[in-house]
Amino acid sequence: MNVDDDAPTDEEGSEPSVHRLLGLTDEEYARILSTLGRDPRPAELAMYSVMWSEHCSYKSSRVHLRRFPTTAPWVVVGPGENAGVVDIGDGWLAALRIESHNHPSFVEPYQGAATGVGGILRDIFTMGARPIALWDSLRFGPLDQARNRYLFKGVVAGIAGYGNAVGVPTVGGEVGFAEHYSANPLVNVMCLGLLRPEQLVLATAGPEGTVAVLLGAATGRDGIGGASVLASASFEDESPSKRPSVQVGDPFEEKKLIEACLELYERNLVVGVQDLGAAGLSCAVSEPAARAGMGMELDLDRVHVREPGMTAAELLMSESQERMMAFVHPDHLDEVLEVAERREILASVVGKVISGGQVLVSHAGELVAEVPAVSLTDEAPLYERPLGEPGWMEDLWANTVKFMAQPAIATSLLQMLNEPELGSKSWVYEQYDHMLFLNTVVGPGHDAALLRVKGTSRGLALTTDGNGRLCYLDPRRGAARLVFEAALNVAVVGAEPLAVVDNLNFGNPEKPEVMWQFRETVEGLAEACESLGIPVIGGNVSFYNETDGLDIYPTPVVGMLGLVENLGSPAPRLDRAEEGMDLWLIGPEWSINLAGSAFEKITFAHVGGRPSPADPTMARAAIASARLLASAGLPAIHDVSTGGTALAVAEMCMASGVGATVAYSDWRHLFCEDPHRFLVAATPEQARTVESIADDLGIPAARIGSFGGTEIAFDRRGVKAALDLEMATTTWQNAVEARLV
Amino acid sequence: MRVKVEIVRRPEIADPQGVTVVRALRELGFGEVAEARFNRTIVLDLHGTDPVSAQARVEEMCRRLLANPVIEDFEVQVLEP
Amino acid sequence: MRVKVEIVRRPEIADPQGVTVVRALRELGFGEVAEARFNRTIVLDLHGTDPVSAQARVEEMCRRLLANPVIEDFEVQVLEP
Amino acid sequence: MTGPLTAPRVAVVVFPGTNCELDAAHALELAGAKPDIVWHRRAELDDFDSVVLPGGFAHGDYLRTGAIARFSPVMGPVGEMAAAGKPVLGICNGFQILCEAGLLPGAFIANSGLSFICRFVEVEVSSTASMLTHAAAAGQVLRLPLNSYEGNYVDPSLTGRVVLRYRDNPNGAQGGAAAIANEAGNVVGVMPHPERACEATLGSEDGMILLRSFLGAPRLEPTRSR
Ligand SMILES: Nc1ncnc2c1ncn2[C@@H]1O[C@H](COP(=O)(O)OP(=O)(O)O)[C@@H](O)[C@H]1O
Ligand SMILES: [Mg+2]
Repeated sequence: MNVDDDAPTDEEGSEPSVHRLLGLTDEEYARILSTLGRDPRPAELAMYSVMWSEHCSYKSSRVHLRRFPTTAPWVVVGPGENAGVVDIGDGWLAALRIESHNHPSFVEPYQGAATGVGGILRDIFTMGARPIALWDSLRFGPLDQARNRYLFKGVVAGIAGYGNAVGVPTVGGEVGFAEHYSANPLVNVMCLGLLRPEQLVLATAGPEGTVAVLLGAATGRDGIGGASVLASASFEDESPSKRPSVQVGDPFEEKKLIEACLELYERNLVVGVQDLGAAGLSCAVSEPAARAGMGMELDLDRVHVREPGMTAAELLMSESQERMMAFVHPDHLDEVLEVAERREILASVVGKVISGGQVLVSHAGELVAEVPAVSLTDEAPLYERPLGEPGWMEDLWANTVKFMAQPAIATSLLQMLNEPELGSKSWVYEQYDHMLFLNTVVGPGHDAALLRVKGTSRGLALTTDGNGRLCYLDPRRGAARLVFEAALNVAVVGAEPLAVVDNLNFGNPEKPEVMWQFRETVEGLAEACESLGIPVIGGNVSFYNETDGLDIYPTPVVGMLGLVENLGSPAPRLDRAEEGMDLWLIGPEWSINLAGSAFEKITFAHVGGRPSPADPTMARAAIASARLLASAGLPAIHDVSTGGTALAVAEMCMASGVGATVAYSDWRHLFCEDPHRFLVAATPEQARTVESIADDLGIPAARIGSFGGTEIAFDRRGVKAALDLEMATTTWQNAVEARLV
Repeated sequence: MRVKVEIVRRPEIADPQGVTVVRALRELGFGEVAEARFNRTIVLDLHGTDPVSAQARVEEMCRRLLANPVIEDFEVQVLEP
Repeated sequence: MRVKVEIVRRPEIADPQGVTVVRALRELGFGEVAEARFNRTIVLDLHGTDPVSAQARVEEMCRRLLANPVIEDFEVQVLEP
Repeated sequence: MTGPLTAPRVAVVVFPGTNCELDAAHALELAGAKPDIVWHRRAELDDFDSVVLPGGFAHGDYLRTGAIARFSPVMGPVGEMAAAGKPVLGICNGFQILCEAGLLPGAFIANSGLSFICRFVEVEVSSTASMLTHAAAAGQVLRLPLNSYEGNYVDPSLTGRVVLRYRDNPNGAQGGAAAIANEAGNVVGVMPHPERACEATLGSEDGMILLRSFLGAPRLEPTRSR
């Protein structure tokens, strides 16, 4: 949607229909009128429309996000900046952030995902950190539909194409499939960076006289009417005016930009930095100015452009990728320009910081915008949208499966291994460079990735967890369980959970049921984080994930960073179980609740009932015991999650190439996904260690079987259900890949 | 029947590859290069068909698989019988 | 001056993309497709030059940078003044 | 950087878009060398005993992988070192650059499966007559990470000496070639990443055999490369 600079003049004011086309409501437009005391000029309206979009202003979510715990002694920067930063000791800080690029990836999967990677990287190196790892969390519709296969392949290729070329390893991820994501895939990407404390840079404009230098790619008509505006509209709207001009990622430019920016920080040549993402230049001048309590002059004629004839509004809204705004003391300007030239990137001095708090934009020699910086940012609208529990929750909870007889366990397990949701994701992660930088001690294919921090004895663990089905059945319980699961996932590679970032993917916030799901989710996440003493240091909200009125499952994704202080003995890995080892189950007493389980979904096509709540006391005990067992040198530890104990055992067996026999009393125990449980492979000599650690922490530990043979077998009082390991492995290995050819 | 398909990225869509190649050509002394855009061509050999239906079929292939309508346009040209 | 360069992989060199597309097209019901070869075209815009020297200069660009003689041939076509 | 006084001085060249330079330097140092990271605009490498072109995406791999990088000023001295019989190693993208520069025969096209491949592969030492492999045993099997989209080697001239061969050709490379040497054996290109396999915690130490070989290689007779 191009805003025509010539159409409404100052005197006549803008046509109300223009503001609606730009996604502003009549109330919001009235608010602009009263802020300015006059009709907005077109360029001003463009700036308000992008800055006040849901995507940039968080206007529907902000009141709820305040609920999160955000402080801890190790938090250096909490939510609000481009990324959260925590102190990991030995003179290092870690920066972490997660972002969604759902809508652009639906429009063009390769470029949508690629530019999502580019965007999250900029959030990290804007803070002064070198990005060292990426992680992706993806959701698609079922692979039996050609369109979903196209989206899935395109997104994975886009992440690979950008991440590999820019030179940041993608060390893991998760992929889920459900009908609800058919017309609305989710593409969430997390990035981790490392920095020295003195390199920390904030997105502030600095004092009066600081110059604004635009670095990187030339500005074109990319994404105008794209991410920020489009993110507030639904996919079904195919009117040409809303069709975005797809942004194309350029990982080569980004790589040069990373190296240039890191050199600027190292040499202390910048006061502050802001990346250009959604809302482009509008955001890059107003946010840093507002943070600094200053104003800004911006001369659009000095912006280096890709196409001639762009209007002021287009220049202000453009979402061209691979651009950064550096705020530089005039004395350092020459050095900054020299770095840019040597690194082979373009640089233009486009503005300077002024006192008084106004953003003044000129174009073609004329003043085209004059607005208070804070009116675009801190004073953006804030909504307390109506919310209400959906009428169908009670019905959903009552809708449970009545099992008449015990199902065939081996057949059910094989059926589960054959589902893309549970099958091997090696087709995905073998397309990602996951080894660059020589830090990846535990890579994709495990519960969490574990990266060493070279020059120290430390390690960082990374994971995400999301489960839309569970959160649909009970958003609060589901969300809390995700936090505990993510914490347990970093614990099984020996790490102490340190910080959370969250990506909240939801439907239309104007529907009270969706807002209720959202509020419940935030409550669940907050309660769980509080009970573990883990701060939320950043996140992202993606609303309007609906198509034709159908909302996606409420899908919070929890990203967790964990710290290992002493990377001593080899970290536990799924593939280190061996013939003769015992199989232990650590966790609360068996449960038979199958609500929301993969078993019910896959074998009965059923989604209903109410999932069990988390138990914070058990959660803490499970997390602490997993971590202690990992540092005690237990070879293989694996949490029980989607698919239950049966699947978790099978995963250890397939990875290690050895069978196992597991004793059980009630078949439902094998498929139940209740939280805070994990499996351990231990030599008979390690039995004492397992028992005493579990004992000390007050968590039950039971030896439920042993490894050996060529079958995955489940034994109930001598009656055995067995699945051939090789058949299981082949099935699991092909579950995704074979559906794509 | 030989058919040539030219797939052209729409002009408003950025072409980073082109930008990089312009820079490289200029450094090699080809200062006259103002712009470069990368496209793809696909040469298809088809069994037993006539020019008219070949044209239609290949256009259909473009719409269904060969071109990405979000960012590309295409042109089909029947080369020889 | 607009000049079009077509870079053609020599026939004896494999074209994995072509092979894959033939398979995909056949699966979509385009059974008539016997072969597909992918080439690249580069459209260059040159400042102030004439057709004859443009042709020569772009051929020179191809020899030096745009084509790899080990596996590729090229064809230069001056499109418009 | 530390190392014994006699540690060979290795130039590790960085082009815009290169990304494995720190990894290569790290591993070379573990192997006993004194690596220095060198920007591609540098026009002499007089201080160095050998040179490594590390992996990555020089110039974004735009146009063709390695195509633009071969014109960098540093490629002058790299060519001189190659002609003088000094060890020259290209890893992954570095290998592609050596081919484009004509210091090794052949070229690269997309993997036969049209996917990027990042995983450990097994290669067999098929010739020890190269700087990279002279310290290994013929027939020895090494586990190294592969990490490339255009790893599919083609050589119409059939002149390259295959010194490492994939056991289970993952990308369609002609003759299963994973590493190629010139006639004199001092210029070597290797598609998998030996520098990623130099520590047990990272899954393999087999790369160390190759890097040590590269560093300890005696000076060979000057090459007659094309
Ligand atoms: N999109 C992806 N990118 C990279 N790795 C992935 C991706 N999806 C899954 N993986 C890897 O495959 C493994 C199995 O995935 P998943 O079943 O989701 O694990 P979990 O049950 O621990 O959540 C993960 O450990 C992860 O590292
Ligand atoms: Mg897990």
